[in-house]
Amino acid sequence: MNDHWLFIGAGYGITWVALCWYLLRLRRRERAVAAASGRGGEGARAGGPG
Amino acid sequence: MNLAVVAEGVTRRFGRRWALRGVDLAVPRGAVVALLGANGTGKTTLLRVVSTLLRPTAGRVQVLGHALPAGEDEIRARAAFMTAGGHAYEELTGVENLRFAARMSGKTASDDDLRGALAAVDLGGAADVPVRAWSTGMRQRLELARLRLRPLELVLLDEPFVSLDEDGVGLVHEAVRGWREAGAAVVIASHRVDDATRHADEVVRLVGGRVAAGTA
Amino acid sequence: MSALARRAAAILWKDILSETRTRQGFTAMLSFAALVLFMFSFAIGVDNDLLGRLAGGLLWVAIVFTGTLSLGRTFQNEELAGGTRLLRLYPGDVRAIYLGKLAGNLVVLAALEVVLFPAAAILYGVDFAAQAGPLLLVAALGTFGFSVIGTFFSALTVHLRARELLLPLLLFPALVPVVLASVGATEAFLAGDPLGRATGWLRLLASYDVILFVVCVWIFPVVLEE
Amino acid sequence: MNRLTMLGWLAIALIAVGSVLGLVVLPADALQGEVQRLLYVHVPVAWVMMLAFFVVFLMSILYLVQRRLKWDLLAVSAAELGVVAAVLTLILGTLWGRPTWGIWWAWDPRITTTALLVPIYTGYLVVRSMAEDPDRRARWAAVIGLIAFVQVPIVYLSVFWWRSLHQPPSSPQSMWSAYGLVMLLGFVAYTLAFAYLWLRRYRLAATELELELSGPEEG
Repeated sequence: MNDHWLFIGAGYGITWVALCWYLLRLRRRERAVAAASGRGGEGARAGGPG
Repeated sequence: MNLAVVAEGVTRRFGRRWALRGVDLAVPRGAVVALLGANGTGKTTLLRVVSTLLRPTAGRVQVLGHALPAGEDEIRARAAFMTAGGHAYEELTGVENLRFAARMSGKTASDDDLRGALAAVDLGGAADVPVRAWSTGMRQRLELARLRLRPLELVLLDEPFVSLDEDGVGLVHEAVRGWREAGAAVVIASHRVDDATRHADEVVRLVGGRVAAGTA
Repeated sequence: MSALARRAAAILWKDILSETRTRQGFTAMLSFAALVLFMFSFAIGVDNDLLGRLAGGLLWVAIVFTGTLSLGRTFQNEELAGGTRLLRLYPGDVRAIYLGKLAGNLVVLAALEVVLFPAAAILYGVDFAAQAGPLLLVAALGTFGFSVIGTFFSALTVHLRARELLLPLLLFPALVPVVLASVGATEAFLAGDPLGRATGWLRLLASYDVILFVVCVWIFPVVLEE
Repeated sequence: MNRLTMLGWLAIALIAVGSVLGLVVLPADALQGEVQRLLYVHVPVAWVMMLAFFVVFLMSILYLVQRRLKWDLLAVSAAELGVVAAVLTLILGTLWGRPTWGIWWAWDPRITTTALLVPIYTGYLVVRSMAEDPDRRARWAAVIGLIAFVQVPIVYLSVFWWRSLHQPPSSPQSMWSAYGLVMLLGFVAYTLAFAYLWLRRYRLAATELELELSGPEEG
C-alpha cells in the first residue's frame, strides 16, 4: 500500500509542475513579445497600407 | 456592361509583405491594357486576384459582371490566365497536353482540332514529342495554343513574351489583335515596355503595389 | 457522364499516361514493398506458423508504408507542371481534382496489391485464394479508405517544407481505423471467420470510408485555395 | 487586478483546495484504496483535453466560415493546451494503471486514442509553424482541426473493438458522495484553469500576430 503513495505523489506533483511550467513559459513569451513590440513598434507602423 | 474588370482598392498582403496596396483598375471590353512595372511590384498578384485564384485581403473586384468571390466558375469558363512558367506535363506530348486542357475546360476537341491549334503556333512538328524535350520558348507557344481552344471574353497574360523568339512574339501580338477584334478584354503584364504597349489602349504602371500612372 | 466525372477522368487519364511513360516510380515502389515483406521475416524469424498468423497485419503495414511513399507524389507532379493552383483555373467544381487524384491513387495501390498479395502468400505461407472473395472486399474497402485520407493529406502538405515528414505524421493516426479494421477482417477471414467478427470489422471500415470521403470531398476546395 | 488575473488565481486556489481534499481529507476508497486519489486529477485533466480539442474544432469551423484570424488564434491556443493536457492525462493514467492493473500500459481504447491524439494535434501545431502567410496557415490548420475531430470518435470506436480493458466511467449513484463532490470540484477547477490559460495564450498569440504583421516589410 505504501508504495502507492509514490504514484499518487508523482501524479499530483507532475500536474502542478506542468501547470507551473506552462505558466512560466507563457510569461517568458509574453515578456519577449512585449520587449520586441517596444523596440520595433515605430518603424513597423510605417509599413501599413497606403 | 462594357467593363470586363473593375477593381477598387484591391489590397493583398502575404504576412508582412504587402503585394498590393489599394489598386484601382478598369478594363473595358474590346480593349488591351498593358500592366507595367518592375519585378515584384504586384503585377502577377493582381492578375491572380482577377483570375479568381487569389482572394484579396481587402477591396472589391468585379469580373465579367460577377462580384468576386461569387461566380468564380462562370468567370473561369469565359476567362483565361496564361502564367509565366506555363502549365505543361513533361511526360505528355503536345497533343496530349492540349487534349487534357480541352477536357478540363469541358470541350470535346477532335485530334485534328488539337493538331490545328498546335500548327497555328508553329508547333506542328512537335505535336507528338513529349514536352520534356521542348525548349522554354516552345512551352510558351503551347500556352498560346491552349488559349486558342475556346472563345474568351477576358485574357490575362503574365509575361507572355519571355523566352519567345521574334516569330513567337509575333504570334502573341497576332493573338492579342484577334482577341480584341472579337471584343475580348486583354491584360498584358510585362516588364518589356515596347511589346506590352504595342497594341495597348491603356497603360497602367504598378510601383510597390500601387498604381503609379494612369491612362496613356 | 456528368461534367464532374468527365473532368476527374481527364485527370486520371493524364496521371496514368504520365506514370506509364516513366514507370521508374512504380518499379521502385514495388521493390520497396517486397523489401518490407522481407524485413518482417528477418525481424520475426523463420517461424512459418508465426508468420502465417501475422500475415494479415504484416501485409497491411507493407501496403501502408509503400502507399505513403507513393502518396507523396500525388500532387508533386502538378507542382512540376506549374502548380496545383493552375488546375483551379479550369471552369467547374475543383472537387474533380480530388476525385481524379483519388482514382489515380486507387489504381496505383490496386496494382501494388496485385503483386503484394501473392508475394505475401508465398513468403508467409498463407492461402489467400481460399477466401478470395471476402479478402477482395477487405482489400477494396481498406485501399479506398487509405486513398481517401491519403489523397486529402497529400494535397494539404504539398506546399509544406517538411512534407515527407508531415504527411505520415498526419496520415498514420488517421489510418488507425483503416488498418485495425482491415487487419481484423483479413485475419478473421484467413482463420475461416469462426467468431463471425469479420462483418463487424467490415461495417466499421465501410462507415469510416463513407464518413471521411464525404468530409474530404466537402472540404477539399478550401485546401486548394491559396 | 483585472478579471483575467482573478480568474487565474481562482483556478489555482480551487486546484489547491482540490489537491488537499483529494490527498489528505478524503479517506481511501473502499474498493481501490489510496490510488483512487489520482482519479481526482486524471479525470478532470482528461475532460480538459477533450474540451480543448472540441474548442479547436469549433474555432476551426468558425474560421472557415468567417475567415477571421481571431478564430485561428483561439484554435491554436486551445490546441496547445489540449496537447499538454493529453500528455498529462497519459502520465496520470499510467501512474494510476500501474498499481491498479499491474501494468504501465494497457491497450485500452481510451488510452490508445488519447495517445493518438498527441501526434494528431502535434501535426496540427507543426503544420502551423511551417507556413509563413497567416491566412494560409490558418486555413490549413482549420482543415486539420476539423478533420481530426471527425476522426477521433471513429478511432476510439475502432480501438474499442480491437480491445477493451478500461473500467467504465463511474455511475451517477457514486458521484453524489464526498468523492463525487471532490471530483466535481476538480472539473470546475481545471475547466477554469483551462479558460484562464486559453484566454491568456490567445492574448499572447494576438500580440505575436500583430508583431509579425507590423514588423519591417520584407521583399
